[in-house]
Amino acid sequence: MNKREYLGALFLTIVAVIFIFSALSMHPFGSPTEGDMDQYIIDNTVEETGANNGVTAVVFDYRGFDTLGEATVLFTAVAGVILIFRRLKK
Amino acid sequence: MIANIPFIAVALLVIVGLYAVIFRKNLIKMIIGITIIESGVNLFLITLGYREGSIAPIYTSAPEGVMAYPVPQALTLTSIVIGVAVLALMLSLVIQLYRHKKTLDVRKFGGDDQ
Amino acid sequence: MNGLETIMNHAPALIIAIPLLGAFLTPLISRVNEKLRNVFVICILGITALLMFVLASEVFTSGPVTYVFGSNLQAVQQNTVIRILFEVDGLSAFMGIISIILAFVASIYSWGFLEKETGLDKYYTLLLLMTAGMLGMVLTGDLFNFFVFLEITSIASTALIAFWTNKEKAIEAGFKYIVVSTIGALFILFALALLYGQYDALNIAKLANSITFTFLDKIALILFITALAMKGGIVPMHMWLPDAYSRAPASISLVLVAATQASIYGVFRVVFTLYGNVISLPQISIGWILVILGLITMLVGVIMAMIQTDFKRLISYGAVAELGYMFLGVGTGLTVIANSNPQITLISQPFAFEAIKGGIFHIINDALDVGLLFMVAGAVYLATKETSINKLGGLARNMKYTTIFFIIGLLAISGLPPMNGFASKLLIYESTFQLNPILSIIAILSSIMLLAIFVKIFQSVFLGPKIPKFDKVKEAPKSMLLAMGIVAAIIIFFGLFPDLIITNIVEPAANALIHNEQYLQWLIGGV
Amino acid sequence: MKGMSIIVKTIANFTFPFILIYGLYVIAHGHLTPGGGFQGGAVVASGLGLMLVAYGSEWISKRIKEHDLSLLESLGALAFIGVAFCGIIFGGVFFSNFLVGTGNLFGGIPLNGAADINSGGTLPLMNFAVGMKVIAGLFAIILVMALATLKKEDAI
Repeated sequence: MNKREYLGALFLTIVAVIFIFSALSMHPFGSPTEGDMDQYIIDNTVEETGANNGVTAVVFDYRGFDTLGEATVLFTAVAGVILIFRRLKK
Repeated sequence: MIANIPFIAVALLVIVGLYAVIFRKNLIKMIIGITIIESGVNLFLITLGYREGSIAPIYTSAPEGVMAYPVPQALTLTSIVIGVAVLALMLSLVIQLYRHKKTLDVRKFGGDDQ
Repeated sequence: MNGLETIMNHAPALIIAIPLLGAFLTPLISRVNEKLRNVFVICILGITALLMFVLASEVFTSGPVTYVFGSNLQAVQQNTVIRILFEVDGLSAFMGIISIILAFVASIYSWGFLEKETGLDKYYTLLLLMTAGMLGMVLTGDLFNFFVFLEITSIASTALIAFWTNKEKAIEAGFKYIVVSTIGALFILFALALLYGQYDALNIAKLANSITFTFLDKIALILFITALAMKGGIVPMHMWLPDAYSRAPASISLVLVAATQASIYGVFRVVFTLYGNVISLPQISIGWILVILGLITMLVGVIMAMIQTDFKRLISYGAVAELGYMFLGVGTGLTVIANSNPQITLISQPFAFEAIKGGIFHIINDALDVGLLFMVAGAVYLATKETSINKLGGLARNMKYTTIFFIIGLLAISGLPPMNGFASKLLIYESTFQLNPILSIIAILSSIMLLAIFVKIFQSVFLGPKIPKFDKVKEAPKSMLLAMGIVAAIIIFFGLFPDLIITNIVEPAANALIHNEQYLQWLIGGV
Repeated sequence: MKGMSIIVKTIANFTFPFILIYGLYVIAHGHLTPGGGFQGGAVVASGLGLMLVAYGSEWISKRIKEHDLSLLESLGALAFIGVAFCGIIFGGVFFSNFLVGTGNLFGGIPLNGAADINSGGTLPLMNFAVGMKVIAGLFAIILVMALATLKKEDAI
């Protein structure tokens, strides 16, 4: 064990304690907080977006801008991979 | 407390992944560690939206009943796609590193100083 | 007139959408002609910069602007925020200006700097994407959206850091960067999921309004600060920063400075706005944590800079040290404010506001100074293909303009009077002195050491005897000189008229930090 | 990567059309049933990945060029952001769902859980744009990485 590994172990312990404690103090599984945002979406999806699939309605309509970002992430990754494997000589 | 088992599973996944990133010496294993952390976080997101006895938030010939929250599922979808993108980029960097060094051992890659 | 008004109404969306559109079009245009592509990228960034300036002037004069995506309907229905919205306040506009200036300058600089390289279509695509990512990070009012843009920025930066794939160290730096930033981003995702699970909201203003500081909120705060500081290169987590800055092409180092600062912006936004309503609770000592992190960052940066021999690596450690000043300034302000009611504090202890102003002003100064120095290092590398300080020498004879720009950067980064660095550092010294004299003494000492280090480089790189190998060294291409000239002109302008800048740009940003009720007002008043 | 045996090639030939159809179905019905552009795109791209494994990356790279895929991906992204820009022109806000409720293309609103493909406003258009983008993007990543592991030193 060198110095680096001790630091790593310390970091890991702290993170482990944080995550375990937050897991224990979460609300019970299966009964989330009564959410007005989600309830609104469940109630109004069909009238507002005309889509039967609530998840697609959130992905492309209510949070459509996130999806633009998500599509951009994929675009970025493709550009990055092609850039990394390009030929260096013209 | 027994009802919190999915959240504890999330915590364990994150810790296992972080362990792999910090202590494993093989670059591919480090990447596997990162994907495990990512699965943990995705699992956390998806469990947040579950309601006892709920059905999927899809109206096409849906049975009666409460619906699970749709937003966490959408967030998980986004986060999975981002995960794929990051994974692709990390693997291509590792392929290039392997070409240069012919090894995947972290200890063979000396940093400049520190 | 009508068209112009429409564009103005949609400015927050267009600032992100135009660089994205440009990025999607670049591969197509690149097939037609290479020169056309360069012009196209510069034009796209120029238009974005123009929109950003117009939007910023509106924000600075008349308060925050919100833009709801996707619906004409009200964003707030029965006090519920359904859709994603952009919220541009003073600080966001300030950071947006920094990002777009650096990206614009980098696009001009790249023309000459990377002329002989391959893969430039992807390079320019990624540059535009990175710009869009940074702008999205600073303008968004939604936590998950922040995460998405953070990932765009870090993926684009990674690929660009590893641009010189024939160099093993560059790829290594890219790998280090993506591991650190992915883990940081996943922590942020976890933290925002914790908040979402409790309050069923993702909007920053909505969350800030309903946060009650439970145990889980504290954990989320710790995770946010850790992850964003990690991505911002604050000291215990700074190991990726010098590698990434020094191995990337110089034009990318320039933009990376802005990307790092966008993460620092995240720290400030989370501490001051998201947790703004609960931060004045007495048991919180986030302010002191920021101050101590700032001091350590400053000292480690300066000490590590002293022993470096690589030109760009040395500047990178200088950049680490500069990050410390921002944390010191803002942290000092937060320490004082968090102790009691902000309104009373600001009247009885005005130095808190001064400290925050100094910290904020230093963000833009650091971006410009470090950016200029990186560009000079890039010009030297292009001319000599040499990075070690010990092997360089006597370049002032052949590279007159570059030498002048280096002198400007040197004076600015070490905070000497005629330059902009002096204005912000003076504010930080004065105000930290009133909190604790030791803080300002350490800050002044590290500035002096920075001066010594950079004078040493100046002497060994630009002065000294002629080295025969560098006899035929040419001055940098015109586009690079133009880019350096723009930044140098801004530095001198800021240095000559600091009051103008502070009252018009910095004060609205500092006000936006302190008064989070400005950020929340649309939620309470309705849109 | 060399191609695999005749058995693998035959089975890949046989299953590929089904994977393709299933993926396109998932994309097209994204607004009605579980799925959408990303999921369907991933299904089609993995079908293409199966062909790549069966026939070898050299065989594939003679037929599909990486810069064509990159072009296709750009077009998909442009279509996506184009629909979003149309929101400004027709709906007044970036990303507004301007088609829903108009009774035109995709303008219907389904009632009581009935599945009507002609509904959802801009959602199906965005699903198609994203689907095209994901197919091209994921397959480009697979192809480039397969070619990169194939070539020894000449790319460096």
